[in-house]
Amino acid sequence: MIQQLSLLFPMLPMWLVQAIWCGVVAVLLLTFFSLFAGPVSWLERRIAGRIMSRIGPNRVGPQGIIQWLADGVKNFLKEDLIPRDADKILFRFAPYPVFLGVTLTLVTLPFSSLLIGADLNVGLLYIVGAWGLVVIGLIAAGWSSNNKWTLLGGMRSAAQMISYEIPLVLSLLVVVLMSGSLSLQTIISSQGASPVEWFIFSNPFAFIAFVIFMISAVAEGNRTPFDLPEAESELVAGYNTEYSGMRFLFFFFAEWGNLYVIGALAASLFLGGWQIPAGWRNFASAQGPILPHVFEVLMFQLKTWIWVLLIIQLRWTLPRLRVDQLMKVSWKYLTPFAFVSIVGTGLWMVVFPEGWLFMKYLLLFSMLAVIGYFVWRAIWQLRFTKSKADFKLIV
Amino acid sequence: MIRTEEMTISMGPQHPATHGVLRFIVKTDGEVLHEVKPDVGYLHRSMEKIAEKVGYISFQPYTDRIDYVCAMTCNHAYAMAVEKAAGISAPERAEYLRVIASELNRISSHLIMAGVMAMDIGAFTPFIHAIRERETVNDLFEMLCGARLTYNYVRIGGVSFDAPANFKEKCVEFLNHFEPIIDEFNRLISFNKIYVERLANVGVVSREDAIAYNLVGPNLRGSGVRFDVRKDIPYSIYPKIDFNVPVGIGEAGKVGDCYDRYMIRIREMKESCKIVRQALEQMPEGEIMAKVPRKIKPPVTEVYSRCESARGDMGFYLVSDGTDKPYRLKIRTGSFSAMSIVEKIAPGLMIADLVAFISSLDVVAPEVDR
Amino acid sequence: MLTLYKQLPNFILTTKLDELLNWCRKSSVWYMLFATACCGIELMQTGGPRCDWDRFGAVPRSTPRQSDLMIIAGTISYKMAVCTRRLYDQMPDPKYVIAMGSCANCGGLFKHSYSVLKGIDKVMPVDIYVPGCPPRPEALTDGLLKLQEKMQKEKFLRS
Amino acid sequence: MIKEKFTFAEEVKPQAGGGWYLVPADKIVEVCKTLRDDYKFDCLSCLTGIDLVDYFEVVYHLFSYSEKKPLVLKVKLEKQSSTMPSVSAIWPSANWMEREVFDLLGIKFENHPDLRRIMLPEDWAGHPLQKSYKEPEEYCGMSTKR
Repeated sequence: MIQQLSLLFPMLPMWLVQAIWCGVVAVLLLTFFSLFAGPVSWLERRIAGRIMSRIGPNRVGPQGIIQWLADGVKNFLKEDLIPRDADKILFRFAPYPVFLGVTLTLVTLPFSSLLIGADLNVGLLYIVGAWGLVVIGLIAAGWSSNNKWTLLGGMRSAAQMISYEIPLVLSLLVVVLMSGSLSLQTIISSQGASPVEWFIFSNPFAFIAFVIFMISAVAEGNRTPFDLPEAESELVAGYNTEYSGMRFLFFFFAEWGNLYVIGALAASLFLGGWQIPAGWRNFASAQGPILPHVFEVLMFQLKTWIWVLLIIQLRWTLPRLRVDQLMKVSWKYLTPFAFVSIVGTGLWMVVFPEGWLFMKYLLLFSMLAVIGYFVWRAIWQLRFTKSKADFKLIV
Repeated sequence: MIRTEEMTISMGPQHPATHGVLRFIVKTDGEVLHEVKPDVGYLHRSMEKIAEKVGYISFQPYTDRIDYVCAMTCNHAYAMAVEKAAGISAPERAEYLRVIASELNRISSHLIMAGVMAMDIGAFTPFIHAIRERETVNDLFEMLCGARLTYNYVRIGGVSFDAPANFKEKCVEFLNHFEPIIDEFNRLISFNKIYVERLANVGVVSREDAIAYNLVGPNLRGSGVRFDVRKDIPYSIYPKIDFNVPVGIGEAGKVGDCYDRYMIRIREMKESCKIVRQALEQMPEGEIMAKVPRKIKPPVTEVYSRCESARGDMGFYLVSDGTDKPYRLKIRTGSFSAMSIVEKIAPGLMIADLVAFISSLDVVAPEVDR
Repeated sequence: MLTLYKQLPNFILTTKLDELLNWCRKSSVWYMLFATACCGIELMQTGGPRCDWDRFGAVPRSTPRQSDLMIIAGTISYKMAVCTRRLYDQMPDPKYVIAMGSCANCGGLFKHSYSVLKGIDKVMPVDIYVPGCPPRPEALTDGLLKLQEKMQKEKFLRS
Repeated sequence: MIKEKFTFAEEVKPQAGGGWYLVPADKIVEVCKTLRDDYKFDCLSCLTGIDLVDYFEVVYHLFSYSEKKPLVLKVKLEKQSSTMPSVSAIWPSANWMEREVFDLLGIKFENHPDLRRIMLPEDWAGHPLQKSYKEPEEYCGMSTKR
C-alpha cells in the first residue's frame, strides 16, 4: 500500500509518505474507536434498561441515540479538577496509557483480509503487550490521586490484570499452536468459513481454551463479574474516584473500547474472523473488487458484536466476585486448565494430524445446544415476566 | 523486606454502600480489615426531644420518619405504646387493617433490603426489580391512605382511613402476582453461585453474640434464635393468624452468616403474603377508630411496648406525667444494636465483606440515630 | 461575506453555540448517589422503572468528582452539614443542587429539633426546591425538568 | 425471686403498667451479673435514662430469651455526681446504649471502654435531653433558627 502511495506522490520522500499514511490510519482507527465506544455506551444503557424493566435514555435525539455525544460534550465542559494533594504529573499522565493500551490493539485487528492497520508477524504478542499498558495507567491513576479508595482500586486492578494475563496468554498459545503463527491474518486464514473449520471446535481443548480466554478477557476489561477495580459499592468508583471531566472520559472510552477488542479477538482467534463462505465470496467477487471486503467486514462485525452484547448482558446479570475469589478463579482453575489445554491440543494435533470431524461436529452441536437452551430460557423468562410482572394497579 | 502498614480509611458518610449516612472508620491492611469503628449520628434528628415538645397525637407523623423503609410498623408500635398507657383499645377492624398494612410494608422493606444487598454485591438489576415490585406495594398504600412513604396511617385508637371498596381484590391480585415474583427473584439472584459464595460464611454472628449484642428480628433469627415478637409476645391479631417464623439453618455455610440473614428476609416475605391473605379473609366489618379524646392525657405511668418491625423488635418506652405530652419517650430500634455488633464481627473480613455484612444487617440510618 | 458577518449582532454566534452546549449539558445530568433520609427511598424509586431518570440522561455517579447535580434528599443534621458542604466543594463546576423535601428546604417537620439544619440553603446555594415530605418521584422529576430549563437558559460561554 | 436474693432491691408497683425494681447505683453491676448468670436474663434490650429534674433515673429493660420474660430495673442517680458503674462488661449491647445516655443526658459511666459522644458531634455543648437544656443560637457558624 505504501509503495503504491509513494508512486502517487513521487516528489515526497519515503519517510514522509509513511508518516502521513500512519497518521491517516491512526485517525481512522481513533475515529472508529470513538464511534464505537460512544454508541455502545448508549446501547449498553438501553440494554440495561430493558433488563431492568426500565427504558433507558430516549430523549436525546431519536431514541436517545446521541446520548453519548451529550455526555462527551458535557464532560468536556466540566471543570478539570486535580486534587491539591495529588501527584499532579502522574495524575495528568494516567489516563493516556489506559487509552493507548486499548487503542494500540486496534492496529493489528483484522477487519477484513485487507483492512488491517498493520499485519505484524508478532501480532498476537503485540496485542498482549499493548493491552498490558492499561494496567500501568490504572495503577498510576490509583496511586497519583492520593485517595485511599483509588489506591485500593489501583492495587486491585494490578493484581487482577496481572494474574488474568497469564491464563489469557496461555489460552492464546493454543491458537498459536494450532495455526503455527503469531500473525492475526495467518491465524484467520488457517481457519475456514464453516464453523467446523474454526479453531474453537477443532478439539475439546481448544474449546476449553476459548472459555478461559473469554473469562480472562472479561477480567482484563474490568467488566462486571470482575469489575473490582471500580467496584461502585465498595470503592466508591475505584481508581477513577478523583477523576472528573475529560480525564474521566478517557477511562470511560477505554472501558467500552476494551469491549470491542475482546469481541474482536474472540472472533478472529477462535471463530474464524472475517472468513466468509466460498459461495458468498464467488458471488461477491463477480460484483466487483470491493464487495468481498464488505462481506468480510460485516461477518467480522457480526461475530464481534455477538460477544460484545453477551458481555453487556453478563454485566447486568451477575454479581461481583471478591478479591480472594477472583485470585482463586485465576490461579486455581484458569491457569491449570490453560496448561492442560495447551498440552492437550499438542497431543491432539499429534494423534489427529488431520483433525477428527466427529469431535468437531460434536462440539459444534453441543455449543448450539447451549445457545438453544439460553435462547429458550430467555424467551421463557420474557413470557413469564410478561404474564406476571406487567402488573398494573388502577388506583 | 516487605513492610505493611495499616491504612485508616473513612468509609462514609457519603459512600454508596452505607445506606444513607453511616460512617465507618476502617483500619485495613490492604483489603483485610483490622478494625472497624462505626461512627453514627449523622442523621440524629432528636425524635425523643421532639416528642417531649409536641405531644402524643402530634408525634404520630414523626414515627414514620424513624424507620422510613417500614413506617407502618413504627406507627403501629407507637400507637400501641400510647394505647397501652392511656387505656384505649382499637376496634377489631382497625387491628386487621393495621396488620395488613404492617405486613405489606414488611414486604416492601424486605424488598429494599434484598435489592440493596444485591446491589452491594455488585448486581444492579435485582435492585431495580425490587424497586419495581415496591412500587406496586406503594400503590396499595396509596389506595389505603394516599401516601407512598410516610403514611401516618395507624393512629392512636385505630387507623386513619377505612380500606376502599376494591382494596381486598387489589390486594389479593397483588399477592397472586407477587408470590411468583419472589421465585423469580430467587432465580435471578438468591441462588446465583457467585452471590452465594460471596455471602456464605461471611460475617458469622453466633447465637450467643446475637443475644448479647441485642440483635433483634431477622438478624437474631438468622443466628438461629427462634424469637419473633409476633409469636412470643403476641399483640394485635397475630394470635389468630397462622404463620411460620423462618430461622437461619446455615443452608450455605455456617448458621448466622450473611446468606442466612438474607434468606430469612426472602422467606419472611412469603410468610407476610400468607398473613395478609389470612387477615383479608378474616377482616370483619365495623368501626375503624375508637373514641379518642382530642387531647390524650394518659395517667402517670410508664409502658414499654414491643412490636415486630421489619428490622426487628421495636420498643417504645413511654413515661407519662399526666399531661398531654410525654415526659420521656425512648425509641429502641433494631438497627442501633445491629450497628454496634459491626465492631465485633468486622475485624478479619475484607472490605467487600464489610459491605455485604452491613447490608445483611439491614441497617437504616435514621433508625440508628433517630 | 465578511461584511455580512460584521453586520450581525456579535452575540449571535455565541448564543447559538451556547444553546448547543447547554443542550448537551442538560441532556447529561449526572447526579450524585447521595441520600440522607426518607427522601432517599423516593430518590431510588425515581431511578426505578416508573420514573426512570435514565430517560433524560441522568445517571447516578457515586463520586462527587463526576457528578453535576447534588440532590439533598432528606434531613441534614449539623454533623452532616459539614460533610455535605465538603461534598459540594468537591464537585467540579458547573454544579447544581436540588433540595428535595421539606427537611432540605427549611427543616420541615424537624423545626423543633436541636440537631437539624433548618434548610440546606444555609450552607450551599440551591437551584431547585422540591417541596413535599417526601416529594413523589413525579415531583422530583419535575424538579429535574425545571433544572434542565434553567440550564438551557444559562449563558455558559459568556459567563 | 430477685426480692429474696437482693434485699436491698426495692420493688415498685404502680397502679398502671408493669412494676420495676429499684437498685442502688453501686450494686447494679452485681445485680446484673447475677441476673444474667443465674436467672438467664441474657439480653439487655433497652437502657435509657430519664431526667426527673431533681435526679436522674437509669432504666434497664432486661429480657430472657429462654423464658421469654421481661424485667425492669431502675437506678436513681443524684444530679451532682451523675456517675454510675457501667454494665457494658456484662452485656456488650450496653456499650452503645450507655454512650447514647451519656451523650444525650450527661450521665457518666465508670469502667466504660469507650465513653464518647455518639449522636452529636464531639464539640457539641450540653446534653440535650436534660430538661434544662437550651438550644444554642448557632453551631459552627450555621444559624439554628429559621
